[in-house]
Amino acid sequence: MTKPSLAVWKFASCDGCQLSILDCEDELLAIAGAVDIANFPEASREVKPGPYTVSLVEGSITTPHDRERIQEVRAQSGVLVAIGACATAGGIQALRNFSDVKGFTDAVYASPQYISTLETSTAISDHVKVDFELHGCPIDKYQLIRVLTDLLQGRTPLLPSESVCLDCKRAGVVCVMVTKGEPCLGPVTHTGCNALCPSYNRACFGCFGPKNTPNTTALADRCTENLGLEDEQMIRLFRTFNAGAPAFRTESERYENQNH
Amino acid sequence: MQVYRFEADALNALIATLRERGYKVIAPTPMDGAVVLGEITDAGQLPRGYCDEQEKGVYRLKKTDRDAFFDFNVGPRSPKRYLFPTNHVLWRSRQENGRLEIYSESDDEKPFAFLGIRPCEMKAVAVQDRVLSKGPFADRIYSNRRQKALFIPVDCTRAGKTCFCTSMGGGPEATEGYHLALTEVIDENRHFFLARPGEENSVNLLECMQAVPATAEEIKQGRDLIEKTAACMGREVNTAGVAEMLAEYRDHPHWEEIGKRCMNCTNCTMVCPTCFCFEVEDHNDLTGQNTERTRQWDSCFNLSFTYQHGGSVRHTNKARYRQWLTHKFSAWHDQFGESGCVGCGRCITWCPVGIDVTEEIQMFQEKTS
Amino acid sequence: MKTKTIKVDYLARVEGEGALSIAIQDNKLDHVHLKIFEPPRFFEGFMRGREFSEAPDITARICGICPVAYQMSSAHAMEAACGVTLDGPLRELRRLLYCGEWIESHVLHMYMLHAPDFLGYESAIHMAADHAEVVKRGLHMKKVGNAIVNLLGGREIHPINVRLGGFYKIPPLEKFRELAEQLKTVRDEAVTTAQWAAGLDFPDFTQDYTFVALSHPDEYPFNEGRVISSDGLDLDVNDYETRFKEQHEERSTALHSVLDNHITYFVGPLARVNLNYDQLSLLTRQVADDICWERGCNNPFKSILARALETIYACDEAIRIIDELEMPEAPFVPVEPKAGVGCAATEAPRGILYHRYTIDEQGLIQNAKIVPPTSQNQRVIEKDLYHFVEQVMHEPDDKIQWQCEQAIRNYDPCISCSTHFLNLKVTRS
Amino acid sequence: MITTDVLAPVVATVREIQQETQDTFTLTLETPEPFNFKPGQFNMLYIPGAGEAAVSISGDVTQPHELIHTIREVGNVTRGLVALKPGDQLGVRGPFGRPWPMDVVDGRDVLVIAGGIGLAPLRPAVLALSAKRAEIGRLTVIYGARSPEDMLYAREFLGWKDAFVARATVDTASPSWRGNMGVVTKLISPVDFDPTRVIAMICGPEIMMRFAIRSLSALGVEDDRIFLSMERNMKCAAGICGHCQYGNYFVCKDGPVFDYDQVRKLFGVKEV
Ligand SMILES: Cc1cc2nc3c(=O)[nH]c(=O)nc-3n(C[C@H](O)[C@H](O)[C@H](O)COP(=O)(O)OP(=O)(O)OC[C@H]3O[C@@H](n4cnc5c(N)ncnc54)[C@H](O)[C@@H]3O)c2cc1C
Ligand code: SF4
Ligand code: SF4
Ligand code: SF4
Repeated sequence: MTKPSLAVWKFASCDGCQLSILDCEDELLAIAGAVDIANFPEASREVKPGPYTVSLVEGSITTPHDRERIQEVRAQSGVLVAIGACATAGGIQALRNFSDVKGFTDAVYASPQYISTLETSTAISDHVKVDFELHGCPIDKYQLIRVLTDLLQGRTPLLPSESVCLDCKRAGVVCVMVTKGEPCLGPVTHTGCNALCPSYNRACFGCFGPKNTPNTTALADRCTENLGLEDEQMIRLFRTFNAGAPAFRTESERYENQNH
Repeated sequence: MQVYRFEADALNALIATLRERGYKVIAPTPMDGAVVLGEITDAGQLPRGYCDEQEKGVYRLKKTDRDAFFDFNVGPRSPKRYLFPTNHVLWRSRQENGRLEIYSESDDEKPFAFLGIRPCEMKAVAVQDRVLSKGPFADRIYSNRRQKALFIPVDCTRAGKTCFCTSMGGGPEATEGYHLALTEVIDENRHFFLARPGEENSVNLLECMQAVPATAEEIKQGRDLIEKTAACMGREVNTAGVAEMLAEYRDHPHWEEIGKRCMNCTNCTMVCPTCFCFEVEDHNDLTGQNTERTRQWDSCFNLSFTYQHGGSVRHTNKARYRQWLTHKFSAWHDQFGESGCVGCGRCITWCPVGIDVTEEIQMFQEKTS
Repeated sequence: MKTKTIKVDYLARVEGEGALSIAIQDNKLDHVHLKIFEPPRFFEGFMRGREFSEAPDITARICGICPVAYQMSSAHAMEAACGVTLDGPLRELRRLLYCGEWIESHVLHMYMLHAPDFLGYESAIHMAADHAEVVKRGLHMKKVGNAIVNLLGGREIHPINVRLGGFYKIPPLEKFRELAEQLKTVRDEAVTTAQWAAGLDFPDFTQDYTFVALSHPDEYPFNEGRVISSDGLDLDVNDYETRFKEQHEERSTALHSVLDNHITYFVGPLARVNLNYDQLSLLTRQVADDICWERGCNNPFKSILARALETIYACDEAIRIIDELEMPEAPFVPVEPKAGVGCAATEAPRGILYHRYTIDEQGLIQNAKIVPPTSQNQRVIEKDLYHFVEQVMHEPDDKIQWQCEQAIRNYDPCISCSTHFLNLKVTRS
Repeated sequence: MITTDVLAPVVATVREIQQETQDTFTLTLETPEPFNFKPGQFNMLYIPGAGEAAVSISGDVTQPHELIHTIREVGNVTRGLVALKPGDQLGVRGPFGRPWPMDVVDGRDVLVIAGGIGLAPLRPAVLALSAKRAEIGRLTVIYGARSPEDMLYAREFLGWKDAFVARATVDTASPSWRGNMGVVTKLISPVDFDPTRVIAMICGPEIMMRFAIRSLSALGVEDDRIFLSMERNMKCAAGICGHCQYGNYFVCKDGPVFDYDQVRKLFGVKEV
């Protein structure tokens, strides 16, 4: 039996999510034993031709060229897994979606005329069919191993999409929102990090994106009505690494348009 | 029954004795801005000189000018965390060429001695007993840990603003299941504990603290404190007819209103000392040969909780909140012959948006009367 | 006329996307272009209007390989703007965190990205088939480097525990002590690494370089120091932009940095070791002697040795910090916003990382400028390639290609960082 | 000390696997001990790595050495189950749940109504009822499937037709289909049973059960003589994981079989 093949693709991103694979120090050689790492430029010069059994796609679509390239990736992939906040929600670079990209280009580059970019940074699923989304900025490497294990054994990966609070309480962490009055996105954020921030005494800033059925409005109301946050702060709270995720985007726009 | 008295300083001897007898001592201790249950090895780790201020969605730990050990109410953790661990391996299996072997995981946790837990928490243990060890099937891990555990609750001599144990019959005095129940008495001159040995023969625990029979005066001092506490509960529920009302009004528009405020974040169920729902999960290695099956706390607020092929039964916030409240205050009576709520107030304090069960019940009572 | 082009469309084993193109005409080199096509992400642009306290979390996302560097530079720049300086255990803990990132990043580069070039493997995974022990050693070292970042930062990629003024929470002392034990093993492995790396075949290639690095009178530089060079530059960080300027070239989404408008310079481990040799720990210097390390080494291929030496140093330093560690009174000191400008440069594993911010009295960011190491090295990489290709021009294309890639990897370029980067293309005639 | 663990399965071996329809299979298992169960009870079947699924026992109560399950492939566990080959092993816990009311059928007509995979939990009841034909009144089985190709136990069903009243209907069929078309409730006819005495047993999608109940009620069948089998997410099947709660019941231990009188109030409410 031939080994299933794995390809790793990069679009606009910081490389952190794919680095998670190399950070599986204990499991890396086992992974390499279980799958044929056929295309992973960050780790290997060798590029084997597709099709690939599983493709991991990191990064968001921000250039006309990438918009074409993702179609090719899809065509060559059996199962396509979008990894990380960039690939699932447009990433931090989706902040451009809320303002004028030209302003940004002018601010950063002395000769902006050389820069070719799209107006928006968008998730992979906005362009092609995505079979599974792995959340996080960055993804959690243990979740990645679970997803790969499931896919290799022919199962549909199933990761919880409930709130960070669930893991926060399971871990016995003391709630930062209730004890310190800090605006915590945990109640509306997707689990996967084991409530990392609260366990370090800080409020969750939503790097895993919205949970299933998030009630962002109830949280935002509490923040502004009881915790003394200003509208501008609410906008910033929802606009970080998952600013482009629909639930977070809608909530920030509600504040921007003053209809709350 | 004989009531004893020992000096406050003797707590350390008690902790040492419990440890000598092989117990892990679980007691309140300050951590990250709250009094939580945790393993302690020394009385110095008790939250001496701390009190908590609780309101809906708010908890603040404060320093007091008193030297009391137990001057606070309940924190976010309860004995449930120990008797019914949050995450636990149920069994492991090995699969090779179609053959399957299943190895049950033994639970080699040391027995727990709960020191300084609250009467409502004692009551909550009794409520969980009915679910997890007294039904047609018993949970092995819970039942074994429960049987081996030792309980030394301390009566409440101060009521929290979110407490309503008197409404639910949970406190403020420990009445059942304990090995030794303590009342802390502190005034300008004295600082001592009253001790009531429970049904089980636990008088021998008193020796290490050099306890002596308490005087009538001392006993009265303790009694007064408890009575005063009972008289100033932070909250209240008129339980008459609540079970019937909630079962009757499953379609009431008020559910919709709560649904708008509830974030289905699961905090209330996680902190509730009686909530028992769990989830099981398999973890494989990359070869697929070795599997570990674990279970962890779950919550009826989760979308996946009612997932069946095709979708979740309770997909709206409103339905999930209704399930929770109705289960606690209504269905529990049918299922286990008592209420699922002991009035500890945790779900009120630890709800990040401050939803208050007592207020919601009252609201239903007003809207349906 | 015969023109021949060698193209590497997608540079492997570097972080981010870049390409290289070499044109050879009548056996004479026509041009060498390093092209960076990493899509622009506009960090400086969207930092405007954000809160000063958000800078460490946001800028970390520039690079998944060296997020700690971004957190350190941004935190120090903001603290400078607000007039706060960290000392005592908090300052030491920040150094410790950086040690973790250096170990992790250097080991990743040495074992997984660079060593396969020397030994002729496509990747460390291919290399593992014949050198399992070597690769496993690398993985173990990397794991412990990551464990430092994990403990103190919360996670290895985009740590969450760094804040202005210090940390959100300081883990308990015993956890650090456990790490120190593991670090002792890794230090031994780092010594073995240096000895092993010294035995590799280095192309005979040296150039005249202007090395630039931070320098501090009392310590090997991590988080602070003056900007010095092998040509006598000695600059306060606040004056960095008076001498260093960035230029933007068409073929790239990255900016190139030059010194005094024309000087190409070299940052990173080789520059640091050359400029700060005496600050290395005794053990590091002993190992350097053992492996016959030449002071002022100017063979960029030997950067792998510089990394190995710095890895020993980082282990030593981490162990020292933990041994002497006292718990700070509070995990952070308060930092109140103050309108003004703050600059900071810290030593990322790949070289100097400079940040400058202007903030208003509420702490909102008015302006941000970030100069990553890779954009500082880009010109020196091209220059190296230019001279290196001349040396190897007679070789078959696939060999030129591989060797050029190796020459680029000497710098451990992090293209994602350059925000603003590689395909090889050789055109021959 | 409690040593038996209700959550730990025993290992069973696949003796046979038979394809029923395109997506449904019947597994015959061997267990170390004879497996005594009552019609309507179910087991938790375990595939390592995928987890457990509640599956009704579809076999004959008089044959406790062969454990039969009919499974429709819908997700990870069921996919794992249908991938088993004879000789492969899996985990089994059970039997769980309240069975069909076999103790009240004597002397009465019995009406069995099944929709789709709902016939699987009813098969043991049909087999037991048909074995005691002498003690009960008239036996009627009516069964609705999506199409003729989706009918379970198709050959066996033909035998039932010879022994008692057994009718099938389908939603869609090719023109060659000679049988009934349309919803299963259309086949409910008071000619087959005495509405004042009949015991009805229903299993199928909730919507189908709702319509069946409405028809029966219209004929005057009392609520406490209508029995239905419910389905909810289950993790333990022992009444301790909380998942299968349905109003004040646990489907795993108070059900899965309920009489309609018990659940009438809940049946009309959404998302219970
Ligand atoms: C009493 C009873 C008897 C039954 N009898 C039979 C029978 O005889 N034959 C038969 O074929 N079926 C029967 N079923 C139904 C059978 O149990 C389910 O079809 C089976 O559990 C499906 O398991 P699965 O893993 O294949 O599918 P899935 O539905 O994919 O997964 C099952 C579990 O995974 C989780 N899950 C999967 N997807 C999601 C998601 N998107 N979101 C959240 N969580 C998810 C849920 O926790 C769920 O419990 C019976 C059910 C009950 C309750
Ligand atoms: S700290 Fe945040 S994540 Fe944790 S329980 Fe509180 S609100 Fe939820
Ligand atoms: S707590 Fe929130 S911000 Fe922190 S790691 Fe988890 S999801 Fe990200
Ligand atoms: S429902 Fe609320 S008050 Fe009642 S026991 Fe649970 S947490 Fe305490």
